[in-house]
Amino acid sequence: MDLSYGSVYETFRAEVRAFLQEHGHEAPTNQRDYRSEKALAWQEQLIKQGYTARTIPKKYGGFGAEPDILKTRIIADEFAAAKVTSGIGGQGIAMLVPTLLELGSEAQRCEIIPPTLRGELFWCQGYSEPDAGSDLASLRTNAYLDGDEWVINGSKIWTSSAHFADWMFCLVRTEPDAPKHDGISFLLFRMDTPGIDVRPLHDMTETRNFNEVFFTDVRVPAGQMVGERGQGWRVANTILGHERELLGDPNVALTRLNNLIQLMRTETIDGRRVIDMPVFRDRVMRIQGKVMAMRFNDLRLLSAKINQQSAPLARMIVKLQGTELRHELEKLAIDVMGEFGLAYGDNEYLRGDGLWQWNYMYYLGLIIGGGTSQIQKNIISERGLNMPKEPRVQAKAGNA
Amino acid sequence: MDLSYGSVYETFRAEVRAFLQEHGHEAPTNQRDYRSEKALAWQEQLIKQGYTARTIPKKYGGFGAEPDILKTRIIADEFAAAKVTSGIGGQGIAMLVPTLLELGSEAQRCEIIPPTLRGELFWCQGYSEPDAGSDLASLRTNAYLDGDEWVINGSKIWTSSAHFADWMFCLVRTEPDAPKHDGISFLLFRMDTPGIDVRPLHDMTETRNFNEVFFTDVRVPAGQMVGERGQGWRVANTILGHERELLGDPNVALTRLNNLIQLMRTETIDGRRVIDMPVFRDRVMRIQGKVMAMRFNDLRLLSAKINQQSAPLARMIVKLQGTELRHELEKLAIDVMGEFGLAYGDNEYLRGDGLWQWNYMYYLGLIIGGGTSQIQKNIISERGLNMPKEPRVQAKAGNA
Amino acid sequence: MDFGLSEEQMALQDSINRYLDGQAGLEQLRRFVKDGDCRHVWDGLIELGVGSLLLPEADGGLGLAILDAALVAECLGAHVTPTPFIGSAVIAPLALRHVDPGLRSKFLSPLCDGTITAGVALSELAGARGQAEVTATDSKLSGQSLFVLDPRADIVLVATNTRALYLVEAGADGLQQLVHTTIDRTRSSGEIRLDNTPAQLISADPAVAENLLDIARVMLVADTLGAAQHMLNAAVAYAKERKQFNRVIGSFQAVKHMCAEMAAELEPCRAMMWYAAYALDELPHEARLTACHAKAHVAEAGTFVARTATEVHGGVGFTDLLGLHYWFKRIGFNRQALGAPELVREEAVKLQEAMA
Amino acid sequence: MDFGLSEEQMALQDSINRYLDGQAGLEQLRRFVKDGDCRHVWDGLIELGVGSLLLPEADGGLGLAILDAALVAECLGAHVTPTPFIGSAVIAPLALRHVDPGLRSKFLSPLCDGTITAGVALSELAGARGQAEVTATDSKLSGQSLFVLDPRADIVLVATNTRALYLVEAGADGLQQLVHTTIDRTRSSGEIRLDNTPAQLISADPAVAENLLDIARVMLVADTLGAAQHMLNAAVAYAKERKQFNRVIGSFQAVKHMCAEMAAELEPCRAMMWYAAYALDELPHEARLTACHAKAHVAEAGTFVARTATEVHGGVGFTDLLGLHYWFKRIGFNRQALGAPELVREEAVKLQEAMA
Repeated sequence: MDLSYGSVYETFRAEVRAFLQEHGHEAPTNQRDYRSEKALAWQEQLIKQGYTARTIPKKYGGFGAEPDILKTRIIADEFAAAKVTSGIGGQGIAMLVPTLLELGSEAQRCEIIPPTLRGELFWCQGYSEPDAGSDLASLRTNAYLDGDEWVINGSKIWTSSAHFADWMFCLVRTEPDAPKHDGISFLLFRMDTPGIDVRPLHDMTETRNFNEVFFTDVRVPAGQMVGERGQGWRVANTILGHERELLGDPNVALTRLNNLIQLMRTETIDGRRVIDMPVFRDRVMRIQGKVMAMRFNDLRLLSAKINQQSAPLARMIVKLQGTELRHELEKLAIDVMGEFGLAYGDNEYLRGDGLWQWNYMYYLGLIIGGGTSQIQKNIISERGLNMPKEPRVQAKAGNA
Repeated sequence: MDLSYGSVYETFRAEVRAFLQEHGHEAPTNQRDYRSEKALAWQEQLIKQGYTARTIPKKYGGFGAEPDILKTRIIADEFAAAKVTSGIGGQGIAMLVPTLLELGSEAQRCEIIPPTLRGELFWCQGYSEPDAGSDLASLRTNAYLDGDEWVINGSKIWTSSAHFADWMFCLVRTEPDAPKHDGISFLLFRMDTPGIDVRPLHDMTETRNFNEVFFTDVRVPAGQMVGERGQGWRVANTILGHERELLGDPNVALTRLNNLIQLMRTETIDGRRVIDMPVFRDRVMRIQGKVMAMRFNDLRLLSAKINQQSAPLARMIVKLQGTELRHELEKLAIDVMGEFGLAYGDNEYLRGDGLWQWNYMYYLGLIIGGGTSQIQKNIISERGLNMPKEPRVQAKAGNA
Repeated sequence: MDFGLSEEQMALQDSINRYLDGQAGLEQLRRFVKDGDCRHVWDGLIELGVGSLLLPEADGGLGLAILDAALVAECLGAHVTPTPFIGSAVIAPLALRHVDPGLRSKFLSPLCDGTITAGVALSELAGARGQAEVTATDSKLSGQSLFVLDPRADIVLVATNTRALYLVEAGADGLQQLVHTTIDRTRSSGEIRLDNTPAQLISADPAVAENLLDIARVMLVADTLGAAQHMLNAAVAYAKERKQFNRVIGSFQAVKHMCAEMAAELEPCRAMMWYAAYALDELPHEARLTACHAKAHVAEAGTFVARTATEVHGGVGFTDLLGLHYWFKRIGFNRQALGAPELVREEAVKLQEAMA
Repeated sequence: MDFGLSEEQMALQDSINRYLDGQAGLEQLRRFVKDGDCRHVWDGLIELGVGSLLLPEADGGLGLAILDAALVAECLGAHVTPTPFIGSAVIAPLALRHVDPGLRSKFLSPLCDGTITAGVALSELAGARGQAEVTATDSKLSGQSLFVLDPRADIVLVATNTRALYLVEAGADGLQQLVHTTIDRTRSSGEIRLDNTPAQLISADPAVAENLLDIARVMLVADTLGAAQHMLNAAVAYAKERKQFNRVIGSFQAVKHMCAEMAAELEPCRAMMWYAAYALDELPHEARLTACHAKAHVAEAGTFVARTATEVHGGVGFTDLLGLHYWFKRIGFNRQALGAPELVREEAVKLQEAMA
């Protein structure tokens, strides 16, 4: 056990810090600004420095470095500490690019990856459907081949950036007679293709987090399929697991915890600071303990990745524990604020931009989404603890 | 809504109190003393007064009063308040006698009920089996008819007073080829019948709470069956539901809560009373709120019984919530005592006779026993909320 | 001995529920929320007699008990109905019992017939946030009261730092009545600011204001009970319909157990609400403690139900599709308003000699 | 960067586990408990080098780290092994680093070779119960220390009311060493009473006693981790075998989710234990806070696992049949010993400027 990174890495960290000190002000201040001149210029500089798209080959517009988990972590940590955006995010760069690198054709890689990395093509993901839910593979949006075009009909839901994305990567059923996991294909298409209708999905946070997308005879060139017909489930799953881990980032939880402690120092009840009230103090200490445990668990996962060891249970529990922890943390903040914790929207007494309430609800959404807690527990018990699957109920058996 | 009992009942309450004041000292001091001269004399007096066996017909040795739920409650409340035992308990009087009144033959009633009420016959219950568990109806202890005798082989578990009971009422499988619920019969027999072997079942409390009972060719006269062959499951279920409610008695919880508050007033940490520590205080207030809710729920059930209204959900949740509440309450007491809460057996620092630790473990046993919390939740969802049953798995399907 | 609802009480709930089902369903609710105007539904409730529930029969009212008012509050919670009920139909009429007949009649009939509404500014009794405080000098009030229910009402009942109770009228000198946005769009809440504002003293006895605080809390308890029961019912109904993996999700043990746990938490809350409301009329020595515990306990149970019912609904629970979040947020509002669980549990400590 | 166990560390755990599997299985455990004599298993552990784990290599020891000792504690917890490990192999050898070589050598080799054992009387540092207090005057100790681990050991490390650390020897004037029965029959604990008892000062610096308290706590954390992991493993194994309603119970979603919840709570505790132990050697500025949080958090997770694993076992979990209660009680003991969760969380508050 050795938690020091070693001098090579400390040098690298110093370089990142120096860069941030010198250039940090050039970054867009809004973390979600992916479109402005400033954002595109910043992205270009980050790729040049190897601080984003670091391991993507040069020929596809990346930096072309060898994978180095610690350097990747150092970049993430330092950008987070400096509160500087680490470039254009979104599911295109996080999910589609790695998928194409592994399973795309050379033509797809060359055409799609470079403009995606540059931020010129922004992507949304079309997986979930209203009637599928946790049973994602039962999706029904279908496509049939008409000449050299796929014709898509159906709808998607929970499509987070559909209203400003240029393209979508999408799962559609192309082999209606195959078993459900084998009948799905992975298609790419422009969002301005005729027949696509994007409608906001109103949710409890009152902000536009998700959309519904409806397809009516949407025609897509046949060459825009990734992988073979019927292999879409496998293509999607190449990187789905990765997404789940992201939901439990303990560094974000730590930041929120520190904000919560600050909040407790300023909120008062009958003139007494909340931080001086033992009952609330005990609650926040419980959460601090949990955040610590998740941070150390994350450190263990990082180390396992570097040293190519496996820690499957430690990995599988991250989404379940991480989202629960955040929900609990944001909930405590609301209790700390009492009636001020109800403030929302344009309320002049809003604390912390209303993010406490927003996160409290949004994390309930995350507990549900990306594999509900119930599904997570199934996975942990079956894959992590090797417990038997539930007896299967046959389709249309109607025994329910 | 009217929580007063009315003058008739208040007169009755005054009579009970007067009796207790005058005669309370004649009661055995040990609540579990069912065998002494004193206990038998006390029982006789209680029947005479109508304070036990109140509604059992006179011809079977009872008091012969009309059912009056409020009077029954007043008796229970006043005896509890005076900390005087309300007579001989146990499963014979609580469960077998009502069963015989409903389903026994006249001969069985006349022979068995009077000495049972007098305390001369003490009973144990032979339902549970090691391999059956929550699936009680899958019991395997069997009996075959040999002439005019049933011959029993098998074993029972969780038999709480087998080591001092005179008789057992017992479920045995007599129709091996019938569906599992239809193959069971209800037999009565003496515990000194040859072939019965009673062994203590050691449990985590280190006290003798339960036994295992083994049967080897135990011969029982055929006339000692209650109900018909194969009807045993129905006979047993006549009163099983009743037992579950008993486990969540909110008056006992209230007594324990008050003891806990006293404990908090005397225990100190660094010279400070635990009751002055807000974190513990908040925990005990939470529990006080829960005890209140359960007391009021109990009042609702009492009222519903009197007024012949139904409150099925309020009844179904009692065992689940009541046992959880007790476990939580006793657990808080242990945390209040800290290391003193670990004391057990002959430890000179034992608080409250070690009952806190004992109850903490025993109530975990009760959460598990008498229908585990998992089974309770199945019942609440299926019978209380009309949710569908789980798809059944066929015997020996092996899909698990 | 009868600890249950009478036929009259059940009929009262039926009639309110029937009216709300027809006039305050989800579609109407969305309109109220959008327009910020719930006048119409309040008028209808007034026609049903809700305004004169607690008025003695001698004064032409229905002469009903706190419990009856709580039963109405339960219906309002079940329908997340936006109304000035707590102030106008409960707190103000009860407060006016303490004043002379002249003053009483000035406000009572317009309250009963819905001509005016009343707001409630008692939250500082439960613990003042920030600098909020109202002081009285010669029947003039100054300062600020936060978290006022229906701050724009025609009259507002205000508690001062000495726990005296006053009445101020809209339009009075130096009075500002501000509505602030909260998560719960079905409630009008905000603050009042006072600057030497003329006010009517209702009572200088702290017991009066405290009793009204207890009553308002029990109304919130009933509101949460109704809202949580709705969420549980909705979750059970959804679980029986929604299919996943070729089964209705209500046949999965995990979903069944979530519903069973909600029922197990919620069911005793019903008896607790009844008892707390009954005690306010009939068992004065128990009333304060019971109100505190009911406020805390039902808030915790409600929070659990709100979250779990949303989970049972899956993604749909998170969206606006079934409007489930209105109930979620109403329960969240009731939790914090007039004393969050930690605070009222600490009040419960102070009410008990055994805890000293 | 390497946050994981080395091959040597895994080998260390393997060898201890193999030994304990053979020499301290359930049957032997029942005998230890009955006879109150675990000498034999401690001798075996001494032979494996457990006594000299923390002794510098220069002194003929293994020169290992606190983490290595914690890994051994984890094995002992997994087997609920009754040993004087914490005092004899961890606290006493580390305490003796603070004294002069003469005194050190007098106790160190007999500790290493198992000739003598050491007890730990530090519990008053975590909060004194009742009248317990030890005072020092001219190197004589008087008073009482409660909840001593291995009170009948040959030497006992004692903290005083000024947080100074002393060593007393069995048989010293005025010393009484009493064992008291607790729920955990696999631990020897009790009290010492002192009356002008001659004692060796180890250090008057409170930091020394406090550091040893932290270390002892992390040993308890590791012990709980091992015990809880055993209970989880046992529950999963039982659920895969036990049949009810024609299915193994491990195929019921409720049982699966109970096991998943245990794993989800417990798994991060492993990393937390590693980090807390590592910090004691390498990250002194984080060590106290991490030890407090690990003590509290792992105790809570352990309590949850102990209860849930028992439930998964159904009635069998309540009985002595599989001896599961030994683990349940050990986890319960570790929760209260040297600072229950509420107390160490309050200590954690005091360690942080941000919380002031």
